[in-house]
Amino acid sequence: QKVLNAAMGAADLGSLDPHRTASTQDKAIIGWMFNGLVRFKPGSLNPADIEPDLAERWESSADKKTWKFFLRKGVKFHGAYGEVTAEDVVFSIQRASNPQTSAFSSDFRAIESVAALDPYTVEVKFKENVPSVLGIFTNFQGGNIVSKKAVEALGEEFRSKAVGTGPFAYSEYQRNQAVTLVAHADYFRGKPKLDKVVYRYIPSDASRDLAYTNGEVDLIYGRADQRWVERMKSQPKTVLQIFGPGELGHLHLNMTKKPLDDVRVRQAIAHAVDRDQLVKFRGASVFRPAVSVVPEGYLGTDANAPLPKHDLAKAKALLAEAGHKDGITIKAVQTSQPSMLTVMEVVQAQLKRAGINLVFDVVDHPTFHAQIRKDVSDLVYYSSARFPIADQHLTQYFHSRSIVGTPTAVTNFSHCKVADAEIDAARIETDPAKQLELWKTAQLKVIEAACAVALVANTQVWAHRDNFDLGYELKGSLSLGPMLTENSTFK
Amino acid sequence: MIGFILKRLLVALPTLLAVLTIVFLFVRVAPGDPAMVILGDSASQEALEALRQQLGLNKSLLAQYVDFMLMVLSGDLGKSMLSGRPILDEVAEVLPYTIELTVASLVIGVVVGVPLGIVSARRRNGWADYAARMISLIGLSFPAFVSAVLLLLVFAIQLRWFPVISSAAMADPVERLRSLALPAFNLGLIMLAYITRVTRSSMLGVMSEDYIRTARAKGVPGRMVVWRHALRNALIPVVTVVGLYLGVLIGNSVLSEIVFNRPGLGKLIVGALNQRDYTMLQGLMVIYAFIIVLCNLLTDMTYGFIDPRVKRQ
Amino acid sequence: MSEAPVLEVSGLTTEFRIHGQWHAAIRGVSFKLARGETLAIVGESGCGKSITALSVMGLVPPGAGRIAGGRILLEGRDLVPLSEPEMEKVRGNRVSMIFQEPMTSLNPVLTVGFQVAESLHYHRGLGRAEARKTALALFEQVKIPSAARRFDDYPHQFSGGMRQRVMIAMALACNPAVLLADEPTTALDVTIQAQVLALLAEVRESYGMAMVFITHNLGVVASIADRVMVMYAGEVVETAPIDAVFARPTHPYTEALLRSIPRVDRNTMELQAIGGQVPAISAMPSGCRFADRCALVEPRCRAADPPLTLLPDDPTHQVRCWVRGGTVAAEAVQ
Amino acid sequence: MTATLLEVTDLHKTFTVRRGFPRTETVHVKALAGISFSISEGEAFGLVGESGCGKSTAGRALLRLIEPDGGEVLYRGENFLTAPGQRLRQLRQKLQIVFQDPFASLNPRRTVGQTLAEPMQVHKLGSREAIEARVAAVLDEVGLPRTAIEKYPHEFSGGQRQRIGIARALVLEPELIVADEPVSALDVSIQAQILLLLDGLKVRRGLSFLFISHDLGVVRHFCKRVAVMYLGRIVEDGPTEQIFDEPLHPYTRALRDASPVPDPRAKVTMARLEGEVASAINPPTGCHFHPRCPHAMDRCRVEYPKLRAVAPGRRVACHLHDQAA
Amino acid sequence: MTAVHMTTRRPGALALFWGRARRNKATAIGATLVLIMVASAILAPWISPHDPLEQDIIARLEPPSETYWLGTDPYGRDILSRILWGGRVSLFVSTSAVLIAMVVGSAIGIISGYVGGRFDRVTMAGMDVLLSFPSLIMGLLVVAMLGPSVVNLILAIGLTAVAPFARIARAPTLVIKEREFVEAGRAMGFSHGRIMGIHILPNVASEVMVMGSLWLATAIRTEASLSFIGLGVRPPTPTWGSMIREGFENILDAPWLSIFPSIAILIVMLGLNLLGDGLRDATDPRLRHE
Ligand SMILES: Nc1ncnc2c1ncn2[C@@H]1O[C@H](COP(=O)(O)OP(=O)(O)OP(=O)(O)O)[C@@H](O)[C@H]1O
Ligand SMILES: Nc1ncnc2c1ncn2[C@@H]1O[C@H](COP(=O)(O)OP(=O)(O)OP(=O)(O)O)[C@@H](O)[C@H]1O
Ligand SMILES: [Mg+2]
Ligand SMILES: [Mg+2]
Ligand code: NI
Repeated sequence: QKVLNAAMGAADLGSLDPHRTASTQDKAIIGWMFNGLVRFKPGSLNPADIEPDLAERWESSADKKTWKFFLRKGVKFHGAYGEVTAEDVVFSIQRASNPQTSAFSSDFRAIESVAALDPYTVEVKFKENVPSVLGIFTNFQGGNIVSKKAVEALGEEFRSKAVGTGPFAYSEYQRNQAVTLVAHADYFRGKPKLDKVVYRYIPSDASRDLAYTNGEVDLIYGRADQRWVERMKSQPKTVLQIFGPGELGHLHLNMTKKPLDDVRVRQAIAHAVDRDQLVKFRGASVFRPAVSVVPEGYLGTDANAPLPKHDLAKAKALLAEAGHKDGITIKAVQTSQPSMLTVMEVVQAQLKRAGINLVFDVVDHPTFHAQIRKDVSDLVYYSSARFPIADQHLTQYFHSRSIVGTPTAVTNFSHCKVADAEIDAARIETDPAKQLELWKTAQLKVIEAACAVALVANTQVWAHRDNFDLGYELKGSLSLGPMLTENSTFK
Repeated sequence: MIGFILKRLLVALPTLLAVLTIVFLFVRVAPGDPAMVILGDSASQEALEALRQQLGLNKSLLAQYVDFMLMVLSGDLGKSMLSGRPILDEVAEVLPYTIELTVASLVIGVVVGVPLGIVSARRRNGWADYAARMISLIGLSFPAFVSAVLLLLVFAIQLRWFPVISSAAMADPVERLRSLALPAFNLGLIMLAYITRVTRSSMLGVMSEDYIRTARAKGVPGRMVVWRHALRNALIPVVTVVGLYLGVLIGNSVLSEIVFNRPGLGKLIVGALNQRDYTMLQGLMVIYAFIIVLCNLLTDMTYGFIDPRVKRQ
Repeated sequence: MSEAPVLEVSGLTTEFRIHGQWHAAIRGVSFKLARGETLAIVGESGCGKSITALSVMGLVPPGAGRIAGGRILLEGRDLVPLSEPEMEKVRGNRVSMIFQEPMTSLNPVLTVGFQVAESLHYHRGLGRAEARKTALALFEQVKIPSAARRFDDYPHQFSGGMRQRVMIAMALACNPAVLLADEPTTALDVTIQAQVLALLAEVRESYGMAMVFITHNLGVVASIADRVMVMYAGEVVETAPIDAVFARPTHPYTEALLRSIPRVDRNTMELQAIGGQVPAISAMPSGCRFADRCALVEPRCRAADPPLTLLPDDPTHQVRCWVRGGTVAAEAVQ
Repeated sequence: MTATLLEVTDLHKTFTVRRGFPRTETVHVKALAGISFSISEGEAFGLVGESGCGKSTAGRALLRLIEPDGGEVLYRGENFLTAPGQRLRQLRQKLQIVFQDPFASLNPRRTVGQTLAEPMQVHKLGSREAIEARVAAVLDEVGLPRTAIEKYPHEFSGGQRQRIGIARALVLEPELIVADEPVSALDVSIQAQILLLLDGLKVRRGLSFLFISHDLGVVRHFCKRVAVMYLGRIVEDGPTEQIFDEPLHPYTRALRDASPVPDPRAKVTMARLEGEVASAINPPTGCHFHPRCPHAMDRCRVEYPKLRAVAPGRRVACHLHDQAA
Repeated sequence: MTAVHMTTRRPGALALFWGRARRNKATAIGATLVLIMVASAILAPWISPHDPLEQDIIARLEPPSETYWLGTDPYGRDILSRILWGGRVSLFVSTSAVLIAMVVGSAIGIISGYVGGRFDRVTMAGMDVLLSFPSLIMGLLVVAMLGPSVVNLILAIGLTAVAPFARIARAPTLVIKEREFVEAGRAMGFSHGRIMGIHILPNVASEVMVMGSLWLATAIRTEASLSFIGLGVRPPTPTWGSMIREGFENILDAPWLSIFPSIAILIVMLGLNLLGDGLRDATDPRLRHE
């Protein structure tokens, strides 16, 4: 068997343009098609495991503000787009930094200039120190290298027919059905062992499972649910893959809205939530309670952060103290997407016990995204995985620059700005120990101000047939799905 | 005849325009937009604005409307905001699946439903009648998605006769039939239910008409009375129902497509809805309205074919 | 009358099921029809005229109705016990029927030509071309103008009178021995009615068949019939040659009927209405069924059912009446 | 001579119908091509003719149940056709209609009592008691039992339903009743009952009638004067007896001859009219009757004859009688 | 008896109609099924064994047991109680939608048919516009755009049914307005409103009602389908469709989740269809003489 049938739990492809899409469903497949200058070793999420990819080696100036990348020679783009040159890399980095063409421009904000020194050397200059320079040049999001010629030739079509250098190349797309990839024969690490990958979109969990059970797909996106995990474990000839990063869910409490402008009320909510129950609800093998407001295992996460404990009495007391003896009512815009909605239904029931009446305005997912960014919701449940450095998470959720409604807005739904100084300082701090300390303080401040209540983190769950071998041990994957490499094959 | 068809289409034009306007407005009042879908949730406001600009979403509503109408009137439905591909291409890709499914379920409905209805009418209150009515009641009572799930469980999982993913490529006829079977049967059951009951009641009505008595008075054998004299008259209301429920069928195919993982217009529109692909939504509604207009036209022409009274020189 | 009758109905009783019970719609109807003879059946709406004809045709709706007794001898053969396939061979062949509503009695989706040719196909086994030729000849015979051109028209393209001609052509196709005409002209205009009546008279002449003509228009009866049978509430109440009926209506019902018609050719002296209405078949009174509406009613009328008797002075005139009737029971004479 | 109650002058009505498939065509049916007649108080005026000649259209147009295209209808000298809303409602009480079909002319969902009381309630003619009393009286008058009040139309026979229809026309105390084939749907025996009832009303109440029928016998019995219509026009009118005994127009003669007479001896006289009624959609040129007329002359094919008086109270539209005038 | 009582009503056409309908066994079964389901929905607050919203995370996805007769859902909520409460929403939404469509649609149909002419053509063209949306698609669009709520669902489902009701009411109106009793009404000076409301409406009503009962089934199905696609009433409020949808996601682990609400829908649909058929047979004059 040389064809891999994979099934994703989404309705459709968003876009194959790596700089343009951040949708979960697209990350995995983009990971199979592109390379960065560097990459995480397949199966690993540890920044220490970053290894050369398109760049053979790199060097940086002493102040860490100037970096030189020396490209591997003879790397071919898919199709007839030729060899990767410094020009492509410069183009890619510039494209990723431009808000007109990229969703990730803010990651590259610190870049001052990019230049090709010769066809195989690229120089990047930074305005300031960046917490992890190699991080932004990994094969993830804006770090992916695209073909300049292809982008220019395909124009609008690039987003459905993207051209990269990865082991698999775009071949066909059927809307709402599947993307078909074929092996990139000239892949620089060697011709992939698989001939073809069909990446199907099957949004319904049941249908996807049925298709797997029926032998129509070999690799499926799983449901982060204990039942599912157990059923898959009991399925014959099936390998279950549970890996990082954990997507940490927060309840962002909008500090500009009554009664949430009172810190006691926010703390009451923090105490009313029962993480252990949530873990029980979804299953211990896939859900882990939050340890801090930054996901566990990130560089800079405070593993012993003083998150408020579940304590109904305290929650009620705090509410009473804030003058809400008879409880409060909070309105939240809520997506109808099942994985998020189900968690919130449990939270709703938990808050109820503390006298907090959470009212949902359930809308479909696009509406949800639009409305929470218009600052209309008192409380936003949001969960995500980012590049595993505390800075990303802290900046996007808790820095005043990211407050929704502002021009530079990202996802700061709570209007939190208690730790701006620490976050900014940590970013340009060159001493790792001090940097960790600053991040720790930032986390503490956010927790004290109760900008957000960290709930639980769910790991990624996939399953595949036991005769399928990824070619490495899968412990984590930034693309939230198993990486396919030239070595992935059926035994 | 061609003149007639053209005229009918011309008459349908205002309807189509009205549909378009309604859809246009509907789509725009909804919160959320395609930019967010395209860029993902960590996109900055800046990037979002930039993309909106590119997609033309920042223009005034009126300007967008005028642009849209002009485009449609020139026969172009524009490009999908999401994939950037022409909508007609996207539609053309899945249309065969939808047509295939609709026609197959229609054929199942007619081929099984009409004889069933006739038997039911002829053996009124006999066991065959009760059986046929039961079948049709079952067809009517199952919401399409419930029956779809049951069919999957039985025929795909237990018996393994048919695939769960019914999206075989158009090129492979055997696979195509295999993957068409379950969805077509699922929708066909609904169609069959309607057709059986209409055939039955219209047959009962026709059999008590004077001309049936005339035929029998002439000594026409019983079977010929039914097939030659009664059936064609009885088919007139059946055609009406088929025409009417073709719309329902097309609508219900959404469910079938979702459960059976089949490409088709329904899935396209649900996708467009979820991703706020405005142009796609508008284009699809035009296609839907157009299909319905065509269905009505076909129904009318079928009348003319069956009933000479309709067609007068 | 020496020749054997082509149609002889005796003691015909047809019943219908109403609320689970069988009620007689016609009871003990008997008549004979000689070759070339026209018998008119008259009577009020619902008295059983059509049912009589349908019983002869074997077209009483199965399930709802049944022939409960009597014999129907067509050219000496009893039709009552025949199976449906056997009956199909007789219908349209030896006995055929024309119905009242020319508008609804033709199949709207088949051409008139086909409908006429069809019975030739079934009964004579003619092929398509032959059947067409014969049918075309029939069209000409019933005086359909430009017959060849209109052969492939549909019924809706024909006027009422024209359609009735098609019906007649259809009935005549296989040269039947008996033609049953159930109010064939009631739905037509007077001028058209006159044309159709004349046509019927003509074809009867040329085909020599016997005809049962059902109507409630005594004027029409007068112009076409040889003999008249008056029915009331499912029973024959009087039967006589045409002249006798008009000259000497004997049953009080027949008499009243004749006096309730305003005439066009002279001033009616005084109209006489028959009060009351026909009893429903599920609520027939005992005794004489006309008793409730009869001016001459006597106690014995309600006590027992009067028999059909011959008038003492006229052996062709039968009446069912205690008061006016003869002394000899008609059944006994036969 | 009594006073003229209703005077109809030059009444026109053309229907426009769209028909056909796949190509629709618009056709104009000239149902009334200018008819004039008058009815005096207490008089029954007959209108006869073949099916589709426009008899019902005439009756309906003069009551404005369908709006006529032109002409004048003077009710006691007042133009009914131009009467404004309120006045029209008042006038309508005086002109009532009885229909042919006793099944279709009663609302199956309303009891007889409701049907009869409703017009009086609408016109606010008296208290509830008064209305009830009046309903009871009218029922007596048409010979229905009072228990009929609570029954629904389907519980009655055809003849009884026709009585209800007549009763409904009577409750508003009209002066003229348009009777559109009121007995055609009935059995002869019942027909006589209804005719006798109408006779009685005519005499007792002094009601006027426009009596539409295709049964010449019935018209002869009921009407003093009669007009014969052919394709939307009156071809002959005058006193009933004269017209039927001595028809002048060939069509009238044909009509009379085709009407069967319950007398076996009359059989021989039955003459036949060839051809069918022409269509009102495109009537023949000249005299509409000429294709069927045994006396047709060249002139008849081109010129429509005027309706002329040939004797006192008698008019005919036929070129044969032009000279006579 | 001299006093005349015009107000007392004898069992009239409607009573006869019901009588006829009752005689038919299937109709009676249909009516009983519908009644039982409606009653249990109405009585849900009193008869449901648990709070439909009460979560018991420990007892999630339990198969039917003594405590939870029909098992529990992924939140440990009692399925039986949710079916009972869900019936309230599902039936309320569909009934209100059909009622609205019935009233609006028949009004449009009757007026349009009665007035006729250009008005009729324009109104019917408007109805054609509505009919140009496949009903489920229309529902999808409306709900997705306005947001899923009980009111919007009612609106969406109602909107899809207006045109069919207008048509069903218009057809007999065209026939009835030609009936002579309508003309008689005009001859007696009745207003158009009176003729439409008192004389035409009751004669159209039975057909509209038959259609209503059958359309109710369609509405329930549409509601369920919309919920199935995820456009139903907002959680945690249960509806049958959303329960099936939730169940569908767990169909391999806990099939009872979707089976039981499916059965609930099935029973109502069966009942409504039997009832509707019975009513149709009872109103079809051609089938009356059995
Ligand atoms: N299918 C039936 N079921 C029950 N009763 C029936 C049926 N057909 C006819 N009848 C009854 O039989 C009786 C005779 O009906 P028939 O049709 O012979 O009357 P008719 O004399 O032809 O009347 P008309 O002049 O109205 O045609 C009527 O009382 C009628 O009610
Ligand atoms: N509403 C209408 N629309 C179109 N044509 C009509 C309409 N009503 C009547 N006609 C036509 O007008 C002509 C006269 O019709 P009308 O009903 O007045 O005839 P009639 O003399 O009463 O006939 P009958 O004896 O059959 O009742 C016919 O050709 C008829 O088809
Ligand atoms: Mg009859
Ligand atoms: Mg008329
Ligand atoms: Ni999202």
